[in-house]
Amino acid sequence: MLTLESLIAILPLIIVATTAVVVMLGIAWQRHHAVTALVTAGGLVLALLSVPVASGALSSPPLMTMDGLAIMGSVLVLLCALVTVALSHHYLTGYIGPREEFYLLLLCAVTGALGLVASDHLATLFISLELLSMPLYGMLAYSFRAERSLEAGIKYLVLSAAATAFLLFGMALIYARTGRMDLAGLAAGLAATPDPWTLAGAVLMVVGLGFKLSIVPFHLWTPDVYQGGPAPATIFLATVSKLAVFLVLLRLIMVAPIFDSEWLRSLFTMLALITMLGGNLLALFQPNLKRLLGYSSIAHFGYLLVAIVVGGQLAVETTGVYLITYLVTTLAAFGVVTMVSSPFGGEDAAGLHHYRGLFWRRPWLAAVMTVSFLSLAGIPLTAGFIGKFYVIALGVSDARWWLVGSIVAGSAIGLFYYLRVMVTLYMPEPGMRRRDAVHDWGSRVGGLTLMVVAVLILVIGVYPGPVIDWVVGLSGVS
Amino acid sequence: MILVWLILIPFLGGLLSWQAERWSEHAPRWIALGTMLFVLVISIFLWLTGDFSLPVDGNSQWLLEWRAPWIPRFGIEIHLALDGLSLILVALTGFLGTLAVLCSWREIVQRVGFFHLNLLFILGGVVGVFLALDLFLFFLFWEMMLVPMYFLIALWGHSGSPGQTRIRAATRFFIYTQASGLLMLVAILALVFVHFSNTGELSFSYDALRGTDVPEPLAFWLMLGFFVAFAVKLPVVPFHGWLPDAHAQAPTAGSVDLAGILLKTAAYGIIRFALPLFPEQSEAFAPVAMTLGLVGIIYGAVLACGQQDIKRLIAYTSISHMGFVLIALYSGSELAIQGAIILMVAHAFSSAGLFILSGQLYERIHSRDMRVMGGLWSRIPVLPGFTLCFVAASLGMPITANFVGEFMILFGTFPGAPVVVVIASVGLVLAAIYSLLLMQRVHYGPEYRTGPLKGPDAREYGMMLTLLALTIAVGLYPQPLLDTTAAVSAPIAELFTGGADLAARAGEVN
Amino acid sequence: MMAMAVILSFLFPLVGTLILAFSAGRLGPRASATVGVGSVGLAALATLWAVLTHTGGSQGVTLWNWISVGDFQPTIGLAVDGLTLVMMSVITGVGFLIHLFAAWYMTGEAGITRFYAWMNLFVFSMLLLVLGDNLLLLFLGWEGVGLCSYGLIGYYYQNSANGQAAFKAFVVTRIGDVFLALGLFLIFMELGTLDIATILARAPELWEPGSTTANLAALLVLGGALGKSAQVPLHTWLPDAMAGPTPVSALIHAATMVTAGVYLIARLNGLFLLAPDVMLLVGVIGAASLLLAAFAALAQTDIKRVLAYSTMSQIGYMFLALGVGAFDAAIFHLVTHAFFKALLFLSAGAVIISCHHEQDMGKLGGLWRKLPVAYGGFIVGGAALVALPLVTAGFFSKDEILWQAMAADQTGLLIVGLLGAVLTGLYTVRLILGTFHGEPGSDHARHPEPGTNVFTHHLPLVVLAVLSTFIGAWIYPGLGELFPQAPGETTDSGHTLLQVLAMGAAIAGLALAGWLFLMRRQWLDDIARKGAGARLWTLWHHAWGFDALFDRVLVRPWQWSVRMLRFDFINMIMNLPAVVARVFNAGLVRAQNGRTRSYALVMVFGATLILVALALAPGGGA
Amino acid sequence: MNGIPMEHGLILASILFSLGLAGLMLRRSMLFVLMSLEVMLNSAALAFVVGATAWNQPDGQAMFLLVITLAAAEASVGLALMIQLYQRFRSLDLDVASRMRG
Repeated sequence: MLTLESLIAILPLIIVATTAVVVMLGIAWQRHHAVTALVTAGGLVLALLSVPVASGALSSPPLMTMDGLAIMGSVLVLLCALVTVALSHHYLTGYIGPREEFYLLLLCAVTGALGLVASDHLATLFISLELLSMPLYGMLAYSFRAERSLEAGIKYLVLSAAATAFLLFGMALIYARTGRMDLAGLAAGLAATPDPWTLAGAVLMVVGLGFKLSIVPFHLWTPDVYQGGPAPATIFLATVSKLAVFLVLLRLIMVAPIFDSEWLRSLFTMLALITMLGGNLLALFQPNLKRLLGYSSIAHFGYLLVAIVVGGQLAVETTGVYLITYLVTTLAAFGVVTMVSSPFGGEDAAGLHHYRGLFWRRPWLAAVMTVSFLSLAGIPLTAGFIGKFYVIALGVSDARWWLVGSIVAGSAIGLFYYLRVMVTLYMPEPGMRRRDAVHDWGSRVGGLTLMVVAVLILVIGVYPGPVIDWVVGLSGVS
Repeated sequence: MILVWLILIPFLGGLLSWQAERWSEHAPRWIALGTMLFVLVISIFLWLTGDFSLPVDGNSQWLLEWRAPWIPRFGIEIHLALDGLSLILVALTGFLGTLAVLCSWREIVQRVGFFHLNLLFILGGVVGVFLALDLFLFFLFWEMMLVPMYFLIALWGHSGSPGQTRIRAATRFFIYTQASGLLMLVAILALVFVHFSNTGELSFSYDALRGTDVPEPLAFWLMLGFFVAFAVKLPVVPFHGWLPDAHAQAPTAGSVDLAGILLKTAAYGIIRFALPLFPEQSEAFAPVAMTLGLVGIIYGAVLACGQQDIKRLIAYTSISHMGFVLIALYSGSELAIQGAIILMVAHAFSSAGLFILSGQLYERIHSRDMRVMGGLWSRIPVLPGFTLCFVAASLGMPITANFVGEFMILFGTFPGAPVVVVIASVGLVLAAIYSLLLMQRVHYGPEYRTGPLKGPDAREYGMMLTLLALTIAVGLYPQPLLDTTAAVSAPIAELFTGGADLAARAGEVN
Repeated sequence: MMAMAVILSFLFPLVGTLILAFSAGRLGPRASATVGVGSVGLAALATLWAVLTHTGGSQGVTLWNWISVGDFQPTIGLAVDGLTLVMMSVITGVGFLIHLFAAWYMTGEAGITRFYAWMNLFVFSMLLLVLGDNLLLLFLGWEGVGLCSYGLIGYYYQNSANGQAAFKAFVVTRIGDVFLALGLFLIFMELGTLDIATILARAPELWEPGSTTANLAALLVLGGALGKSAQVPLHTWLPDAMAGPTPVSALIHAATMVTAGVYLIARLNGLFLLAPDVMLLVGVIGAASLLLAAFAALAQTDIKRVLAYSTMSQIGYMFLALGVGAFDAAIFHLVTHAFFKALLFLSAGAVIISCHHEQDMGKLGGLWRKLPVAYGGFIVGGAALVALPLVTAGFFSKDEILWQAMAADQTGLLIVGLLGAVLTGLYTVRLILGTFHGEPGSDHARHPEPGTNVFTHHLPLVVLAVLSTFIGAWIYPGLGELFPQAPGETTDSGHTLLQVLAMGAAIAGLALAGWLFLMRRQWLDDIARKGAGARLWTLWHHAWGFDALFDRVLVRPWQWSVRMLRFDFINMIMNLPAVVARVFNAGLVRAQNGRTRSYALVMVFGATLILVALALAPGGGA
Repeated sequence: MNGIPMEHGLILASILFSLGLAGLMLRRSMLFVLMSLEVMLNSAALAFVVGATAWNQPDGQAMFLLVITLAAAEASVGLALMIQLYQRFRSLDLDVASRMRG
């Protein structure tokens, strides 16, 4: 039963939702960009602060659970959202048109993400997922006057709705066969013999979730949407959305018995293989930074799928650590793109030529970019390496040599384009038209946040102990 | 703690010289020079004060050791240790680092601070490789030095032949080493997990993992994982593809570091890790490794003869020389392993000398193409003489250290594998051919263009003279080096003979 | 005392080298010459001191331990016995005279400092070669002289041909050196030492005479000796090596370095005695080289090449002597040969400089009045070369060799030796007639500028001329007690007959030559100009076509493989993954066509594929 | 219960779903695409209802309501974007919005 006690468990969600309402009312009352951003950030911080309270709650509301995984997910979602807000503020300052609604959409999406990581039931899973996706359509198409933004929004809408349909149909099949919709009970009605219908349902759900995670072959939307969407929306899509969906997929695998099938495991192995290689191969000669990051994120979730294949305690730990490293890295990379793009309206500065010789103009910004790309490539002393280390360790510990082999191959391919970008930053100045960050970028909120993130990449890379301990503490799944 | 400083000093020096560019153009150079000299002085001090006799039972084999917990979740420690071998290689790093700074004094005029940052970071990483004893830490340094090296080649390199840009060379270098490095990481992790399942203790410590009992087919694959990583860096044919481009297109300092030190990290890795961790598998693998070594000797030599780019030629000779080292390491003979260490040092000197010389030539005639050289003997004072000396060293002329190294290797290997030595000896003839070809094409023959060119200044002269003096000193009296590393190579050699004893005993039982 | 003298003897040239090398052109030509000649002169004096203080037997001095790893303990140590002293005397004595002559010869050449630096370094290396008490140190000197030879042959570096000649000399001898190195490896593995005295003591204990190991070891060492001493089949470099300045040819390619192989075999006599088959092979190779080179010498037009083939032929005699176990005879001939061949070369050098670097016999001629000193040198040297009985040094040493061959019952070798003597007479007379008599072939020969410097030009020639007479044979101390008993020491039957035969051969050669070249000149030229005669002449001129053979069998395949491999096919194979990645990239990017509908299509296709796989999976996938 | 086996209902739903998919893939007009999506979502909703009937539970019916809500929301956002599409390209053809590729 829903009690007050159990509401405390979802306190962060409630706070974020309330903030959304406050922001909406604020907009209706009087538009003010800075205040809106401040309120949004305040709400998120408050939600973050309430997480310890929530984790202390004795019981969860029905259909939801507040276990370690959920707490980890909530914290990461909120942190990413905070960074996104900081960067959005920077980005939207130069935007012509209504700016405040962006925060509203963002808050709604965060609410969805918080619900998703805590969902324990197909209904909440579905609702939260949609709550996460719907505002994203709006965010992606936010600067709809720019052709590409609109195109991104439409593409994401159509394909995401199709994916939702797959997910729903899968759920329906499972429900029809088992009569249960809570994750733990999905197998209760199942006869001893395995049932192709339920497996088919599971597969359809995997397709639906795989789409959100841009698993090959459901990845095609990724580069277009990454490229077209305004940078903050892309950041949100790349971090919060993916992280929440991945956690729910992990939860499904860990908790729902029907997902504990050898055939599904080999399916995931297969998907992981083609995702790692496909993502990296696609990115090889990509001249557009945002598309490139899109392809790179495909590959990264390919690596992460190893955790899904292997399962178990270490897999949860790996997921946690890897997600953290992936998030800080992605935030930094996109943050730089935002910094360079933001002072100008119109399309984002994503072409690689804008970044040529960045180091000689904005050394610190280029340094942040370098660090984040090193991290993406998994070079030691950056967070990315710790993540990659975990994934390989996981693969090795379970003797999944094929996966390990393709991680190695994927990393090797990946290096090619990461290095290509990195060296561009240091090339001599070209005569080409290019865009540049504002001069005082480092003293602004977005800039400072970016620096913090970059430092975080290095700190996690050099001294990952605390992060690992935190994740280990939370990686128990109820 | 001194070990930590040995690693930290280059890194701090690098950061300092990066920022020092604001003060003056020369400030980074002086800071970098001071840093490397400091490292050199520390290591020489350690050498002079150290005791390198074979450890008595119960004593540690390490001269210095330092450890601190790092990532307790996986039992990863910051574990540094120094023995004779590491010490010599660290000293070599300090020395060649100094040379690298000196030889770029004129060559690098743009972004001086950032250049020295990269240079010193490479050297710091290399020192880390030589000192790290925790396998995770070792891997970390192993990979870390790639990044600055990449920048060094990609940003300050020379463009190569058409279609072979310096960035491509740098990328290829990076991908080769990184991919093979990841294979090593996989092997390390597998070893760790096997150890974990055997003992329940998660540890990356060298000492702990050394005695791990790995089930058979897996052990062989793990050994192979280590071997491939080192084989790429050494390099062993067919993994040599990165080397000619990287060497040829790197700035002189980069070439010096690559040939002089980075290649040695591979040999060091084999001695320190691949052999002791998997002695039986390595012994079983020895024929293959030796064959690869032979292929490298011959193939590298033949290709060296076909090059028109002087630095590519030198690069291919490195492949040939490292073939000897590989043979020695898998020979299971103390003499050969000692010889390999001497050859590593010797090759560092001679190839550094040749690379610096070709850098100096480049500064004078702005080309690396030997077709536009010829007859330089009469145009440049002094340098041709030095070239001849280093060419002689490279072909293994007695009096030079290379001779001592190569011949100790061959002497040591001969009893165990006479056929290998016979074929490797062909390499001695080929060495003469490629070395003299270089001399022939560059300095002999009619003058391609006329007009005298500037002779070496005091800096260039000093560098050459120091290198030459060291080459000859080691060639005539290598004993100090040998004494320092004896305690390292003797146990390595025993790893193999131990297996032979076992086999012999098994034969008796049967 | 003696140790000090010995050390000084090789220290002087070393110091000379260092001074010259690091002067970096600051020394003038005179100063360079002074340093270069002076250091060798001092070395000669030191050697003299050593000879005088030598008390017999073998004395050693160890400077320091070179390498010490386990059993591998080569030292930088010197061992001095009679053989060493004889060699040292030749090296420093003849070497000094040649250096002195070079001061005249090289006047006005560019890079004189470099010349003397190399020459001094050569003397140093050669001394180390003969002084080393272990094979590794010997090898050090062995390679060192090779390098100096390389540097000096290529002295006139601006002409590519000279560079090629130097290159060829180095590489061909290096092939021999590798055999020697392998021999060293084998000896060390079997005997556990490289110390020469220990080897000679241990080898008979551990090896059966005629055993495979002994044969193999001797064979490998022989390989080294063949390369250095220009014996068949590793001889092709020597004629080309004449590209160097003539004093170099005199010192390195006549008197000292090329005889290092003889020294090596004589030094390791005990090893070879354990391998009778190899001993025979040594003799046969000597005989073959002797004949082959003698014929080749007949058909040369370049005076230096005649002398080069003559050198090879004379070293063939030495090898022949070694092959029959007459080590002392071999060394004896080595010494006398050093005297008279140095004389011949220096005289040739005098002619060449006087005639402005003209060394083609066809363009010389009629010089005997204008260049009396050189002519005298040629006459005396030539007489010694053909072993003119009783008055020349060459007679005594060659006679000794032939006698030993006879005493060893090697009739075949004896006959070859006698035949060689006849041929020697032929080509020597041809050389002298072609150079000094007849009509001058060019303006250079018509107006030569004779050397006038008494000290640097006349003195070396005269001293060497004196040494080429019986006096040279007389001062040779005889090293019989150092070596195992030679076959000729046990018997004396037939010695007189042999001496008569030898004299007969020499005189027959001279007579035949006189008859052919003075009386039948026209007839001879006609034969050589057409048909089989011409072909034979060409064949001899190219020394039986060894160069062409090696060119076909070794050089061209090598160059072909270098060309083939130049693009590094293994690397290309290793690049395949990159190509594959590129192909996949192209394919995958094609799918990113930007159309929502086709994205949906791919997605559905993927999902269908998975569902089909599920349906096909055994047991419905569970 | 009412004689219709669950499988039949599921098959019907599957057919509807496939029809929707086909429409998604084949139609160019965004309006028809949105309609196809609607069909797909509704087929899933139908499957839920079939399940709920079979198990005699209210859960499936509740899901049906959620799906309907979602479909409505989806359609509204979709139609809004469609208007923008038309304003920009003067066309409802989805294929014109394919500037980003590669």
